[in-house]
Amino acid sequence: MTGLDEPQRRQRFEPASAPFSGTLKKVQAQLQTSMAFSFTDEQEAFREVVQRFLGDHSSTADVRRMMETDTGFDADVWRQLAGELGLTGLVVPEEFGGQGFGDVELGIVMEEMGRALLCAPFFSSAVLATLALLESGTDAARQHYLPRLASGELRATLAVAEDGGSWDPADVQMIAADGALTGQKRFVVDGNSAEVIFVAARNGAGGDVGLYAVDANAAGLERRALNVVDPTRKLAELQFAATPATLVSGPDARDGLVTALRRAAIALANESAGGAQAMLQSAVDYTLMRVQFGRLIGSFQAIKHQCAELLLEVELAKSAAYHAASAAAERDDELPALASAAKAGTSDSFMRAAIACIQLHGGIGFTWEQDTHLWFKRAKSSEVMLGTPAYHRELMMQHWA
Amino acid sequence: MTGLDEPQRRQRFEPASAPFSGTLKKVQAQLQTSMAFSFTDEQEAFREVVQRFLGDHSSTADVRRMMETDTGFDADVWRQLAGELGLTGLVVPEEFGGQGFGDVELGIVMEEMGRALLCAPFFSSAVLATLALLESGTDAARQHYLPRLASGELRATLAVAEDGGSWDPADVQMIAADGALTGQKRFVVDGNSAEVIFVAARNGAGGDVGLYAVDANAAGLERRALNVVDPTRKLAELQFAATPATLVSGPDARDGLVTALRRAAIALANESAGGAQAMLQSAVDYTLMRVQFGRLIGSFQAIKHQCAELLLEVELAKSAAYHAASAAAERDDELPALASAAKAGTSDSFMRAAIACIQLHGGIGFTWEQDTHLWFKRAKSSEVMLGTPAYHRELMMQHWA
Amino acid sequence: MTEMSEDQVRADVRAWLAENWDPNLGLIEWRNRLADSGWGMPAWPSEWHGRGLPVGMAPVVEEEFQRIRAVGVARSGVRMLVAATLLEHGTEAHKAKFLRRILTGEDTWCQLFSEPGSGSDLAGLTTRAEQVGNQWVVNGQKVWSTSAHKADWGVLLARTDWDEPKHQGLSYFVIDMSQPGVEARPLRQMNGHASFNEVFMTDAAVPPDMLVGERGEGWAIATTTLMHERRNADSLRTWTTGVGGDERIYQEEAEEIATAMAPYTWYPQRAGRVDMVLDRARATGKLEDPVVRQEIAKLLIMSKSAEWTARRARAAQQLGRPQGPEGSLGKLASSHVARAAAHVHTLISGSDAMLAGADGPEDGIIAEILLSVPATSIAGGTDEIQRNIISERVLKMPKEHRVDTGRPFNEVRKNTVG
Amino acid sequence: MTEMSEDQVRADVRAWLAENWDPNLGLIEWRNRLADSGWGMPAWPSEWHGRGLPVGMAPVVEEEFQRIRAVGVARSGVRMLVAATLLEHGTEAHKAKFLRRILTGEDTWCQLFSEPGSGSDLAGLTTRAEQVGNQWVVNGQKVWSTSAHKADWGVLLARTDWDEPKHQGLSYFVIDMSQPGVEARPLRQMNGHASFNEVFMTDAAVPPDMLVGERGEGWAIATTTLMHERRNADSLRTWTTGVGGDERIYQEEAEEIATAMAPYTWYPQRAGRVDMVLDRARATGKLEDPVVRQEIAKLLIMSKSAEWTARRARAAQQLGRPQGPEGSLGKLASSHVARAAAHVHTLISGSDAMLAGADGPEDGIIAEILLSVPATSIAGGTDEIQRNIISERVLKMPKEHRVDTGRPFNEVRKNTVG
Repeated sequence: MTGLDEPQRRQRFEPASAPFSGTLKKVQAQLQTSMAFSFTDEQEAFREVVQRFLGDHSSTADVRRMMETDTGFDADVWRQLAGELGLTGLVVPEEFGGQGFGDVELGIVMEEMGRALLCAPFFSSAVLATLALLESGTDAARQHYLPRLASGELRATLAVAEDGGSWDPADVQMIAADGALTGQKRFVVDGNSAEVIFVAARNGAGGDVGLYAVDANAAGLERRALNVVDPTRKLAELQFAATPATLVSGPDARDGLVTALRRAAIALANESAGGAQAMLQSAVDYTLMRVQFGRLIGSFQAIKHQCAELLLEVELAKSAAYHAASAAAERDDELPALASAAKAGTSDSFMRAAIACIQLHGGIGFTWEQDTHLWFKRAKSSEVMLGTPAYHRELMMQHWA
Repeated sequence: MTGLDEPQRRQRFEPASAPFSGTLKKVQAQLQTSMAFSFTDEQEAFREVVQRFLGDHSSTADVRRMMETDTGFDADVWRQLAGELGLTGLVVPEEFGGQGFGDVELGIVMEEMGRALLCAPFFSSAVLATLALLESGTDAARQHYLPRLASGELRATLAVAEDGGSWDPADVQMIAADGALTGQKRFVVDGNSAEVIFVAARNGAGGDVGLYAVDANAAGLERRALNVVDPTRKLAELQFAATPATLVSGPDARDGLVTALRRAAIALANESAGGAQAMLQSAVDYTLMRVQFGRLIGSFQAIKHQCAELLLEVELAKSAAYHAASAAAERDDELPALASAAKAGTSDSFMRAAIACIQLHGGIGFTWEQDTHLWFKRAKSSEVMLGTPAYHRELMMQHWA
Repeated sequence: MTEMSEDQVRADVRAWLAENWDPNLGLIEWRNRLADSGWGMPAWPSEWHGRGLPVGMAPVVEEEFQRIRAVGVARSGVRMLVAATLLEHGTEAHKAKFLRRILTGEDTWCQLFSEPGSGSDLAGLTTRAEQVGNQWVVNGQKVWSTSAHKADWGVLLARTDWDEPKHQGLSYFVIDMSQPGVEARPLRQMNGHASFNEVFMTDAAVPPDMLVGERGEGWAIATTTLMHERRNADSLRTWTTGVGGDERIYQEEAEEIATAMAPYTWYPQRAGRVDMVLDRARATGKLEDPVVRQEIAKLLIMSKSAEWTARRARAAQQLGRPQGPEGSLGKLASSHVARAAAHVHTLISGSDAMLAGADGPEDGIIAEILLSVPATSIAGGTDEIQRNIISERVLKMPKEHRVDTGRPFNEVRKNTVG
Repeated sequence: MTEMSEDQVRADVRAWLAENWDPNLGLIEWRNRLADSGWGMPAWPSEWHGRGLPVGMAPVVEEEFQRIRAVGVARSGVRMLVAATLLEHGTEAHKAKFLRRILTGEDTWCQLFSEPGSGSDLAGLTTRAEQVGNQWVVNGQKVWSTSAHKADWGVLLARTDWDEPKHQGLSYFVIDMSQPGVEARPLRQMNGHASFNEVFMTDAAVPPDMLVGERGEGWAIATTTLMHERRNADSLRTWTTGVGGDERIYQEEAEEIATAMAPYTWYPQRAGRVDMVLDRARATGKLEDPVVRQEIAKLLIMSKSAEWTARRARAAQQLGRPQGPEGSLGKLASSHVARAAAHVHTLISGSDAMLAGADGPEDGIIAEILLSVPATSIAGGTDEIQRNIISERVLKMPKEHRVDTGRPFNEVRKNTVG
């Protein structure tokens, strides 16, 4: 798998035809020089490996089994995913025992996981926690945690949002004092099963935001599973009462956390693109086997046209997700805008695709037994996770306008 | 035509099923007690009279002929419309020589004019100028102008918007000093052909907004026809240079003008509902005579479904327009919210119906020769005239939320 | 039957009630009195528990019941539709056997029409009823039957003749739900509720006298039922306004209502709960957000316009005017409103839109909205079917080319399901 | 013809240009030299004004031309499509008569395919060509012909056999546009431009040797032309980048370009001018409005995503990978983008959206956007046709039931127009 992200293998492109003015010119200049618009053969091969693994281990029967459990994942599958495929260490540099790949490969994995709706702490541990450490952790903290995160031996998560449900580190209220945290975090992905929680907290009131590590067994930590719309992604509320915590970042972790969350948003955008693709495929497949009035329903023009629009929707979502991943891999200046564009675009598309997929299934699509609702619920939760589409559109405008 | 607006003839209704909270409860209570949801037999008969007149005098050939002229109307048709039908005095009280009808009848006339796209200074003179005088004029001014406005002998208009294009009297900058006006008005409907212009201006800098009458031949008034997207509705820019003007309102005309503009917005909403209806009818008629691939295009399911959605769009627009007109006739407390709801809803619907009508006509729909673009252009101009849909939605929220 | 004046009717019912009404009676005992006297269903024929009064007199009788808070006959579920069908198409034996216990509430009924494969194409159903010996033997699967697991009897539409065109090969039966060949399983929906059942019939037996109407008339008879269903769509609201009270009969009625209403608790959420939007926006502070305000305004304009459109339709109907297009549009409008409402609720709730139950906003109501709204554009006819109906019946556009009618059902491609 | 190396080609063209290029020549004189030498169309056969070089060598030649700013052959309008068709299907006489004057720019051509009735169904055309005596006599009406009023020649698709199925009864002709039986009238569009013509043919004469290919092969030949049209859709950009200069040839070229481009000035506006949105919002102060910002953001995300999708398609093509679905979507995406852009421009312009020309924002460009955008979802295949194509070719959904093919055209319901 070496060389997966070798930039020289990527396709380069001629200038676009439509002229863009103002700042967009700069965006475009970037596109011309550094963005990839196709996956390399190695990346495609990698995708197939991931696909095959998920085909074997994340059928909807598996998803349904896992979503009914408290921890929401299968330890065996997790071990294989970490050990055999090395996915848990995908973006961890080789010096810390990882694979040293970039955001494009992470996007591929997330897209496939979104398609298969894998139930596992991948997003919490291998994305959120890992990226937070990579982007804001001290060398010592990285040395301490990354090897075990990369091997999958340790499952961690990141706790940023509080009561208001904002993932902007600037909105963090929780205060760290005397090596201990007090307060509440909400919407913590896999917060009930993670073994270490990285917590964004302020060094005293009005102080800078730092990143703190808290052991799941620490004194004064109470964890409670939240009742969630999407049972395939577990969320928890964490209460800290003078809970011992270790600072694992420099004194001001805000920029690092913001970057980590942007990269996580791109990963989530790729997951949503995969989910949207699954919804399209399911809808089209169904219309090509379902007979009504003596005809395949896929032969009704109104259904055909809905599917055509859905395909457009999904392909635009994929483009936004891929492009943002490529920008992140290149550490492109436009990363902030492209991350928000991808997050907003893909979550709208995933939601619309899920709605359309239920609709095209008719009554059966509204049942528990049929699988569409599993993706519908993921779409609903991904729509607002890490910020709503409207929030990200506004962020995008702050960078582009 | 007596009794057209007799409230006791109207249909009363049982409470709605869905409970509404907060202020909406109040809206609903109003609905239950005073709103009409059907036209009386007399109103329907009146509509037929108007329809017949417009059928005779406002074919699209007539519209095309008139839109190429400078004044944009046919003096003969205007005389008949005023004299035989008495439409110019429709909402003028009988004491001033008018018909003394209300906003519901005005809505009927405007709806039919929107359907037929009549080119005439009806909206400028019989709606904007007349309502401004009715709502803010002094008794003397009414005595002076209304009889001639009602008879159609005098054509007037209302000038509120300036460079910024706002119809909110609060935004008026023009200053009246020593019985003379100086400054500029824009977007004045029929401003180039009106014989009297009623102008909103401030009594000195920071002073209250009053309504001033200016004779079209007054010294220091320069009128210039604006180049417009919609040639069926003429707009002008007026330059005032110490132009003699007479105050025709009390010292503070703002509330009256706001009410007049709300009632005008409702009239415009009814015009848009009529335009939208014309677009629907034209689209459906075309699909039922146009053959492609050996079939009527109206037999293609995707076309049928577009038309069904269009019908829904148009019926919702009509309901909003009718309801607002009824509220205005009853001087309902919710008039401000309902006027804005109707303006926003109908102008969006008219625009969408016009877009769909062009689309369903295919290439021919984009030609000058085919008539759809005439309504398309009216839809575009009505969309922003008296405030954009977004502006009116915000206004509506200020009243309802 | 001679014409009676409103005053006469009022006097009669008042006198009878004064004599008979007793809130300390048992519910069934009281309803047997209603069935005996005919005052429970005054417009039904006098030989079948009614008084043969004109339909217009029913409100007068109802008013008198309400005045003294007297309880009426049982009305929950599909019983009234079944009763209307049996009154019209049933034999005397059917009426004798079923009507009284429908009114008293002793028997509960379910409707076995839809199938997993039928969807929008009900007439394409494939449940099979065959004459074997002296019985009908039924095999097949039904779905979307409310409360079938509690029902005593079902009305069943099954295919008896496969060589007839699809609409002509169906027959209408009454089936005993308590037999071993009938199994009702709750069908869970994506919102977690299980308001409906799947019903599996394996060699289920129907005696020959439980055929309603003639063999092959099933579609025509079922259409009667469906028309009643449409006409009575609002009746849910009417009969659930139990007045309540401490006396025995009110206690028993409250229990009956609670049981009957259980499958419907999420129905208001399905429509999007536009009524909650402003309060929610206020409570979350999102009412200050100009972007949210725009979306709320769009929703309210659409929702109010849809409501006004429905009222225009009703007003025209009440004035006896020809039905305008506005009448056919409500169903489609409600889909748009529900979907827009779900969008707005998500916008308002932000991250909280991920939470359900006690952790979710409004004690889980918001989550229930988000997970129920997709049913609005499907249940009772999908949006696609509504658009067909509107374009063909209102706009008079050409009908879809049919390949499934006018030839033996055996030769038609059968409905399949995923 | 032996294989030549890139270096050899480069050396040859360079030597030839050094010898022949002279910016003070007249445009036609120079192009005649190009036609004689074959360097104007290096990939064309050497017997017809080319050099028989592989297509891949053309860019090398072009580079050398650009290096010294040498002018190329005429490329405006449909001439290159006509030339390709004649090279493939024309007789030697056709090639001798037309090809050189196509390259020099002396002859201008137009395409007479579409008809008022044809719309999305080109093969349903009804212009009639009949053999009368020793001639073809043509009657009918064509439309959407760019620059037909200035054209010397037209390529014409007409029906010669009415008893054949619709696609088999068409023939392909070259018609002399200067004859009295042909009248071209400008067709005005709703945006005020008249980029196209209607062409009326009344007993117009076509000599028998102006039939291209065989009688009845018209559809197949026209399809070649249409494929070239699609492939060359971007060529407009290429050939209009006139370098300019004071010398005679540059002056003449500039004039030629101005004439050829005149019908297309509104084309950028038709696509919605997304590029203007941010500057317009900034200039009007609307960039501060959160509601406008959201709409701009939605537009930019859609528009950029569409652009990235097109690039993904091109990248896959360049890598020789199988074409993914993203290739077929550009046309439909551009409709959505254009419509959204018109909406955003209106939102930004407010009342000014009512004004056009010198009174309108951006000197009338905004008004032109608003009045041109409706063409995007129609021209070159309506959105409806695109959705058919995408669903059938990409998603492999069943084809629409056809009633117009496979039987004599005489028996098919003819296209009508409003």
